[in-house]
Amino acid sequence: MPAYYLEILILLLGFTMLGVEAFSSNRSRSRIAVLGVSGLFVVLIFLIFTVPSSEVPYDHWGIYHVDKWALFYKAIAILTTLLVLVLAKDFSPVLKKYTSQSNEFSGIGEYYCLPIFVCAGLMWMASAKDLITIFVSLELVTIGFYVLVSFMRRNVGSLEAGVKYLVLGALSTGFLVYGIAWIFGVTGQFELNEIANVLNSGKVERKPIIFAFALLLVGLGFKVAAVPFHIWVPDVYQGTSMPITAFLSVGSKAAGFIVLLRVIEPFLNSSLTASSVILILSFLVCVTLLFGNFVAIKQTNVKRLLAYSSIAHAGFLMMALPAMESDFQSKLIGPSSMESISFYLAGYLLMTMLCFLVLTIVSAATNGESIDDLKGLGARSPLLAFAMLVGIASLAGIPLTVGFFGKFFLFNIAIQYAVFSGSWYVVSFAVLGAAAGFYYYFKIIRVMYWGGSDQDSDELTLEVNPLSKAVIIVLLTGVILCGVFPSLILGLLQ
Amino acid sequence: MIIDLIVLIPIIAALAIGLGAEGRKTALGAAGANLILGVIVIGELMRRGGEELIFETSTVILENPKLTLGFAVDGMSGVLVLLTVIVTFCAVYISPEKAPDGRVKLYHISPLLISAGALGAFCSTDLFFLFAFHELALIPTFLMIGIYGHGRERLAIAWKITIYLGVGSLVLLGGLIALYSNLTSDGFATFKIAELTAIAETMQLDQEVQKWIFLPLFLGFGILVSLFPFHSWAAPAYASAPTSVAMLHAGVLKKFGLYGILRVAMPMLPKGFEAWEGLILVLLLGNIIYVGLVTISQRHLDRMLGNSSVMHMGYAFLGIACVNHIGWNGAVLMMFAHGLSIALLFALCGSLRERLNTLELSEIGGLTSKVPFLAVSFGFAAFASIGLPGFANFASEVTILFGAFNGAGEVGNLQKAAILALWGVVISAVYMLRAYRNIFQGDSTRGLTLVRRDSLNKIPIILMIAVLLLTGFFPNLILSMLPS
Amino acid sequence: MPTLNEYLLMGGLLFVIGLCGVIIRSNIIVILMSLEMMLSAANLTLVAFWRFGGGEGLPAHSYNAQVMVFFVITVAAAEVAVGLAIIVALFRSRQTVEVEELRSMKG
Amino acid sequence: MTTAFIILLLPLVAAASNLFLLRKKANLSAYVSTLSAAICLVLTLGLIRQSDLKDLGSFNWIKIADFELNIGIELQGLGLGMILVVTLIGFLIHLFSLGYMREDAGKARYFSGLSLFMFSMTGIVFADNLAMMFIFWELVGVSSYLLIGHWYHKNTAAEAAKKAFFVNRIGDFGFMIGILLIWGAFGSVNFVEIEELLRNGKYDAGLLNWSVFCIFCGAIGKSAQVPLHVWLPDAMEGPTPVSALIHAATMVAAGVFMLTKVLFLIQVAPTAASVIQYVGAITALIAALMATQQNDIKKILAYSTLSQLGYMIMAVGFAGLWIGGESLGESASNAGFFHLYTHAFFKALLFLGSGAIIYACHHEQNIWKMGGLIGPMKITSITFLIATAALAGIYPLSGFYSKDAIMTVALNKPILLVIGSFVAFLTAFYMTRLCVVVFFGKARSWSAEEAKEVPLLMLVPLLVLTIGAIFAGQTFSYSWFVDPKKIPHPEGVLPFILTAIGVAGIVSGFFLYRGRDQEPYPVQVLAKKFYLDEIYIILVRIFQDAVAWVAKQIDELLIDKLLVRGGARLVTEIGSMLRGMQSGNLQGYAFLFGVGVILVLYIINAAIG
Repeated sequence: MPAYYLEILILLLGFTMLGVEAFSSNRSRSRIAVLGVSGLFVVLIFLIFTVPSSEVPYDHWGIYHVDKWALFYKAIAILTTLLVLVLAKDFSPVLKKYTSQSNEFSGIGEYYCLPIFVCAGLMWMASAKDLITIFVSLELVTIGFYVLVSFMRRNVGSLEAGVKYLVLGALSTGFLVYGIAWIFGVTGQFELNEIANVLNSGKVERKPIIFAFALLLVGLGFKVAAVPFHIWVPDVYQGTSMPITAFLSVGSKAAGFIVLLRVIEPFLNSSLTASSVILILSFLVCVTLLFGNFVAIKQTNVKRLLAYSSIAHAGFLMMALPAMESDFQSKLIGPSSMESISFYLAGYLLMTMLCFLVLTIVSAATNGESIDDLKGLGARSPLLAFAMLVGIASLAGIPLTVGFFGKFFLFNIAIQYAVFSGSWYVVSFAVLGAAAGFYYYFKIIRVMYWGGSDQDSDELTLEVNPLSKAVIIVLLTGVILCGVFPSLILGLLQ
Repeated sequence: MIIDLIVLIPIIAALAIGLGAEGRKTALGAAGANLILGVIVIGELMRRGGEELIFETSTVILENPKLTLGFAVDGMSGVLVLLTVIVTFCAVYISPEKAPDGRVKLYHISPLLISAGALGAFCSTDLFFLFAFHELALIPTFLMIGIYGHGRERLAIAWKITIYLGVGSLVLLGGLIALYSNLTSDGFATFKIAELTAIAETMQLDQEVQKWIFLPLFLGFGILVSLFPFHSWAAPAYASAPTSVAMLHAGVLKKFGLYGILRVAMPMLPKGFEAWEGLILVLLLGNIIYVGLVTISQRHLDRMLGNSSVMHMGYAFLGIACVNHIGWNGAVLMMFAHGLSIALLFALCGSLRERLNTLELSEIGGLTSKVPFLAVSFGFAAFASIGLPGFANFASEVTILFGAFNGAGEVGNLQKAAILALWGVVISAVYMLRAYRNIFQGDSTRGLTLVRRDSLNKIPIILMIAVLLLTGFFPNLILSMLPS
Repeated sequence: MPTLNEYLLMGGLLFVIGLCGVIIRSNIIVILMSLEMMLSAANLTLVAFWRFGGGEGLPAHSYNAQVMVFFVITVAAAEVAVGLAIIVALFRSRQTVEVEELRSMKG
Repeated sequence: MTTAFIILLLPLVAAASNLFLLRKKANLSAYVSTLSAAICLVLTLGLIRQSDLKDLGSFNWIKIADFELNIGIELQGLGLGMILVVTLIGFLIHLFSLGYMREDAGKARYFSGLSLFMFSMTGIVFADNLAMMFIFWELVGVSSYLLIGHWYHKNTAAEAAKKAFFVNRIGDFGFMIGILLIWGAFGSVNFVEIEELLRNGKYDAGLLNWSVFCIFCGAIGKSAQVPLHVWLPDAMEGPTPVSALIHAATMVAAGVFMLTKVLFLIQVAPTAASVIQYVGAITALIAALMATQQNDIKKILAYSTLSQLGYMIMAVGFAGLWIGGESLGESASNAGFFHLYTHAFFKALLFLGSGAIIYACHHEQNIWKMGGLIGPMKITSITFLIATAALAGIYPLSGFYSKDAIMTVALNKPILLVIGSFVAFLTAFYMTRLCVVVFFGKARSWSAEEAKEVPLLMLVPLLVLTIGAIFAGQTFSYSWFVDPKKIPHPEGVLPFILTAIGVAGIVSGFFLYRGRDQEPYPVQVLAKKFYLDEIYIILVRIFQDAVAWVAKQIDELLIDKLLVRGGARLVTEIGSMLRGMQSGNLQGYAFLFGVGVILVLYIINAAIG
């Protein structure tokens, strides 16, 4: 079976769900989520048996690549979407409040279907090695998200987030397209491999190509939430519904990174552009680390805090980008930049989803999103609190969780690269950022276990449905297990 | 296998408590089992001499760089394992059934996890897990100090220790990465301590390289040991922490940094140490003299003990700075002795706290007649702490000092530092005896009511005193296990 | 006949005007229009590059550029469709389309 | 286990069992301790009669490769005399304590401390190396601390104990440095080995002088020499038998004994040796001066002890003097030790006598509240007077011989001879003052009126010690451990002059104080001990407490507040500042986005250059 059937399957799944939503009775509509989850699960199993190959569906037009990275990121996309659907199911009470007027289930169906289409876009992004396909798949994802972000149409925050995301997203698209135009103008190519050839041929002028690259970087920086193009992240994360926040922070970011990795590779390995690219990437890393971590300190809204944390994580991930130059990669000891970033993103999926799952359940029960709403969770629901504890610890990079291994690999690269190139300032920003990270992550831990004897919160018992419980336990185990045996993930990449 | 068991038992017990097992009994059972296993391990080490690793297990979890999850002990780690199991047992024994707010689980899980972290760190044969296990203690410590700590500032203190230690670990992590990535042979990198040491010996890195790898390693480990001037987290944290955590942290966990320096930094980067020797001597004197003076002017018993534990770390650093086996073995003995004595002091301090409303030295007085057992054991602990003969602390201090002067025909920097460090002996006598005199001697007429009068948990206190005396009279019991 | 440079200048100008529009105007609909202008600017640049391909030291042409342009137009249309829907929803709940009113989240 | 080890360890066992097992059985504990002291005495007597005193046993305490510290036993020469003094007087004091402490609440603790002291003191005498000596050196300090602070509920006692410990620690600080210097230079701490090495090799004279000086610091502390003498008078807060044993006869003399042990080092360190002489002489002088104005019977005796210790130290210091290529070494140290030996008897007797008096006078210690005690307490008074005479150096009592021996040595430095003679006068003077006030005249308080002779149990030690005080100076009493020819004997007119000085002191004291009811000639500066205690308190305030306070402020303000919290604050502030960027306004966001683009373009352009 050709790999692109996976995307087609996903699309079919999406259409099926739309059909079911449109033509079935109210009761069965509530099962859409289950249908989506199981469908995605099936596709995931197909994916496992797909072998990477260098074959492309059309000759001379590299619109679709199925290398191991593509498959890995496709898996991340599917898994993320699957988990988002689980979250969405838990979140449905809140969603109902902000969408429906009279009919109980009207208008919720799309909430389960749209992520499926976005998922198809994410999967396509993983395979795209051509600026046109990159652009199209990216837009498929982005436009899907425009709708999802502003889905709670009776909630002002959601709409505000939607508008902000729309305007800034379109703005970044503008830069992306303009950059692509310039790249085409300078190199005459859209395909990344060909662009690499042109760059190395020496026939290209330096200034315009760098100008074009910078514009491209702006567009992609927006996707991965690199400062200063992160500006949408806090508001959108905060305003939109919990499952979509999770989706944005994991799925969108992972796909953004694979695209970013693919795009910058030719530019990093050309002597023409390498030095500028490294410099600008290092700069972005530093400001991203600084901004993400420092601003997170004062946050009181969990989602907003996680938004900044997501920016900070982007910073950590980007540490491995300047080190992508092949001169260094051959000397690097330990996992390569690609491997490390991919590992980190997979781990990030596990831990972030774990946190959001807990947060969704809690916020559905308490109807609040401030950190204080987690107060006494340790007493109210030890399982949820422990899951959150592990998730947060992993985000903070405490050893024996997957997050630590991720940070470890990235620091490994950053430090060796600093030795190689002397860019110690990046490492020091990272240390500073990680240290600040301890503060805001532990703030959440603190709230959960402090004040367990609080009378008000004792009365609120939390019901966790079996599916969520199972997923929580799976994710929890995953975070810890991969934190001890990283080869569980790394093995997929090597 | 037995070592794996030692590391796993506390974790399993913690899990069991989390899933609903009875708090204190389970913890005590686990700690007791570990105590027995620890003694068995020590027995085996004594029989074999402790030069090589025994009971080794390993699972390779990553190929390149080679990461191995595995445990083993040699003499040095054996001593620290023994320390850990003893202090854990005592700390768990001393903890009451229920936390002050009535919660059970967290209160008993945390000490177990701290203990497991320390044990894992001491027994890991792999640098990576040596680091990783130590961090296991971070969250329990944070929670315990923050929730059950004493004093109004406990929250700020919990933050301080967490972030401080977090930063320390990050610096350390940087150093570790720089270390292993420089110690490669044929593109093969490993984290296994034994292999790294072997490579380091054959490779002989340049002085300049060693110098710059040594610095983050030393600072990272140093921050965890409260090396001057990175000590300001320690005293308030210990003063504020609940008794069991103070015992475990000050007694056991803090030794991790020293262990790391002895295990990693010194054997692998000898020239790195040489490059920084002057600085290190100044810093360790900062610990002894400067922090010693700070200790003198403390007005609260708990603060004073916290500072004193910072101060005594200076001697361990001095032992390390000797760069010979006399000093190093002295330092290991020091870790053991100090670990027990400070744990003992904190245990007693905790009992005092339970019985009084205040620990302000000027408000307490003449308690001997009211709590005679406490008075006598505090006397023992104080004597141990200020290094009187008969206690292991004295043996270790003497060994360290002799190590510093070993073969010194003239008085060099190290010797000068050792002489100044010796003044610390006077300083520690000053604050310890002042405190003892204030608390237990003199007028008992000052209006002070005992809040509680129920009987003490005597067993752990007696156990710790007995071990201190035993190893003080026969330091060779410990020293014979260490490499020479 | 205009040179490539003039086209590029024109494209750049349009792009900047669009950007300025996004930054300065506070009516969301106008912002949306400005965004469309930016995309058009990119399209113009793209087409110009294609048209002059092979000449003026540029690489030889490729029809891919036209494909790209069509995609851009399509995407722009989709964006506007979704955007307007959001704006309508916003207007229904807020009775305004001024972005200055949307400041409930910050910091 | 050798006999010597039994002698060493038996008291420790007794101490431990008293403390841990017999806390509630006070009487039993007293008997256990006394019995252990008795057994030790018997075993010692047996041991010192042996001709062969080699291989007394050794215990390896610390071993790291070649580095070894041993608990080894060496017993020869002066050590034999010392061990007899320790066990004999120790036993007598146990005996006396049975009576004196009969009704004390902390009896078990007291006897435990006493046994611990016996253990430690025996260890010092037995030590065959400096490290071992240091160990027991510290331990006597501990037992002294425990015993001085026996009545811990008294603030003065608690303070005195603390002070004694601190001051001794300061001395020990020096001692340890000396030991370390020796270890660094020789690679050994064993007395025999060092002597051997010293004989065979050349060593840096400067270093040796420093190390001897540092070792001497130990003696300054323990033997309470100026400037570390301040603890001894305060130590009289302890029970009187303790004062007799520890603070008169044995422990404080350990400094002298230690110096005789390192004689071979002093011989090659002349500069340090002259420091030792002068320190001894000055101590002897100012202590004697202070003694003349004290009113507390035990304080007078304490200052007297100080003064006599000064004598001994001075004598031993002469070991570093070389006259015509000949070292004064052995005769000087023998002279010092000889005085230690005789002094142990008569000073212990004086203290026990004072103890008996205090006991009889219901714990009254002020001599001006006693008086006429010779009436009711005949035996005590007579033994006390004999001891006084011995201390004053009256022929043919023991003090006469030993003091003359020291003066003979001091002949080599006239100034020290003059000081020594003046001290001899003062000694006779203040002891006479004491005796006149206490024993003669009329009772000046109800406690003195009601005084009656102490029980037999307490009298026996007095009597035994009296025998010692009388005969310890005779050849037969010491010839078994030291060659009488190697003790300097005065020649010519010296003995007569010294006797005359002693008599002059007695006569003047008798006539000045006869029939007085209060101090007739108050000299504030002496009564206040030259204000040294006050000065020390100020010094401690400045150099310790004030500096510590400053350190604490630095710690709290600079390191903690400014650097640590300030750093955290800075991060938070930066965070808040950056937070301002997130204004919530979409136009602002777009603007920032544009600025970001320009920034990126600028940087990337700058990289091209």
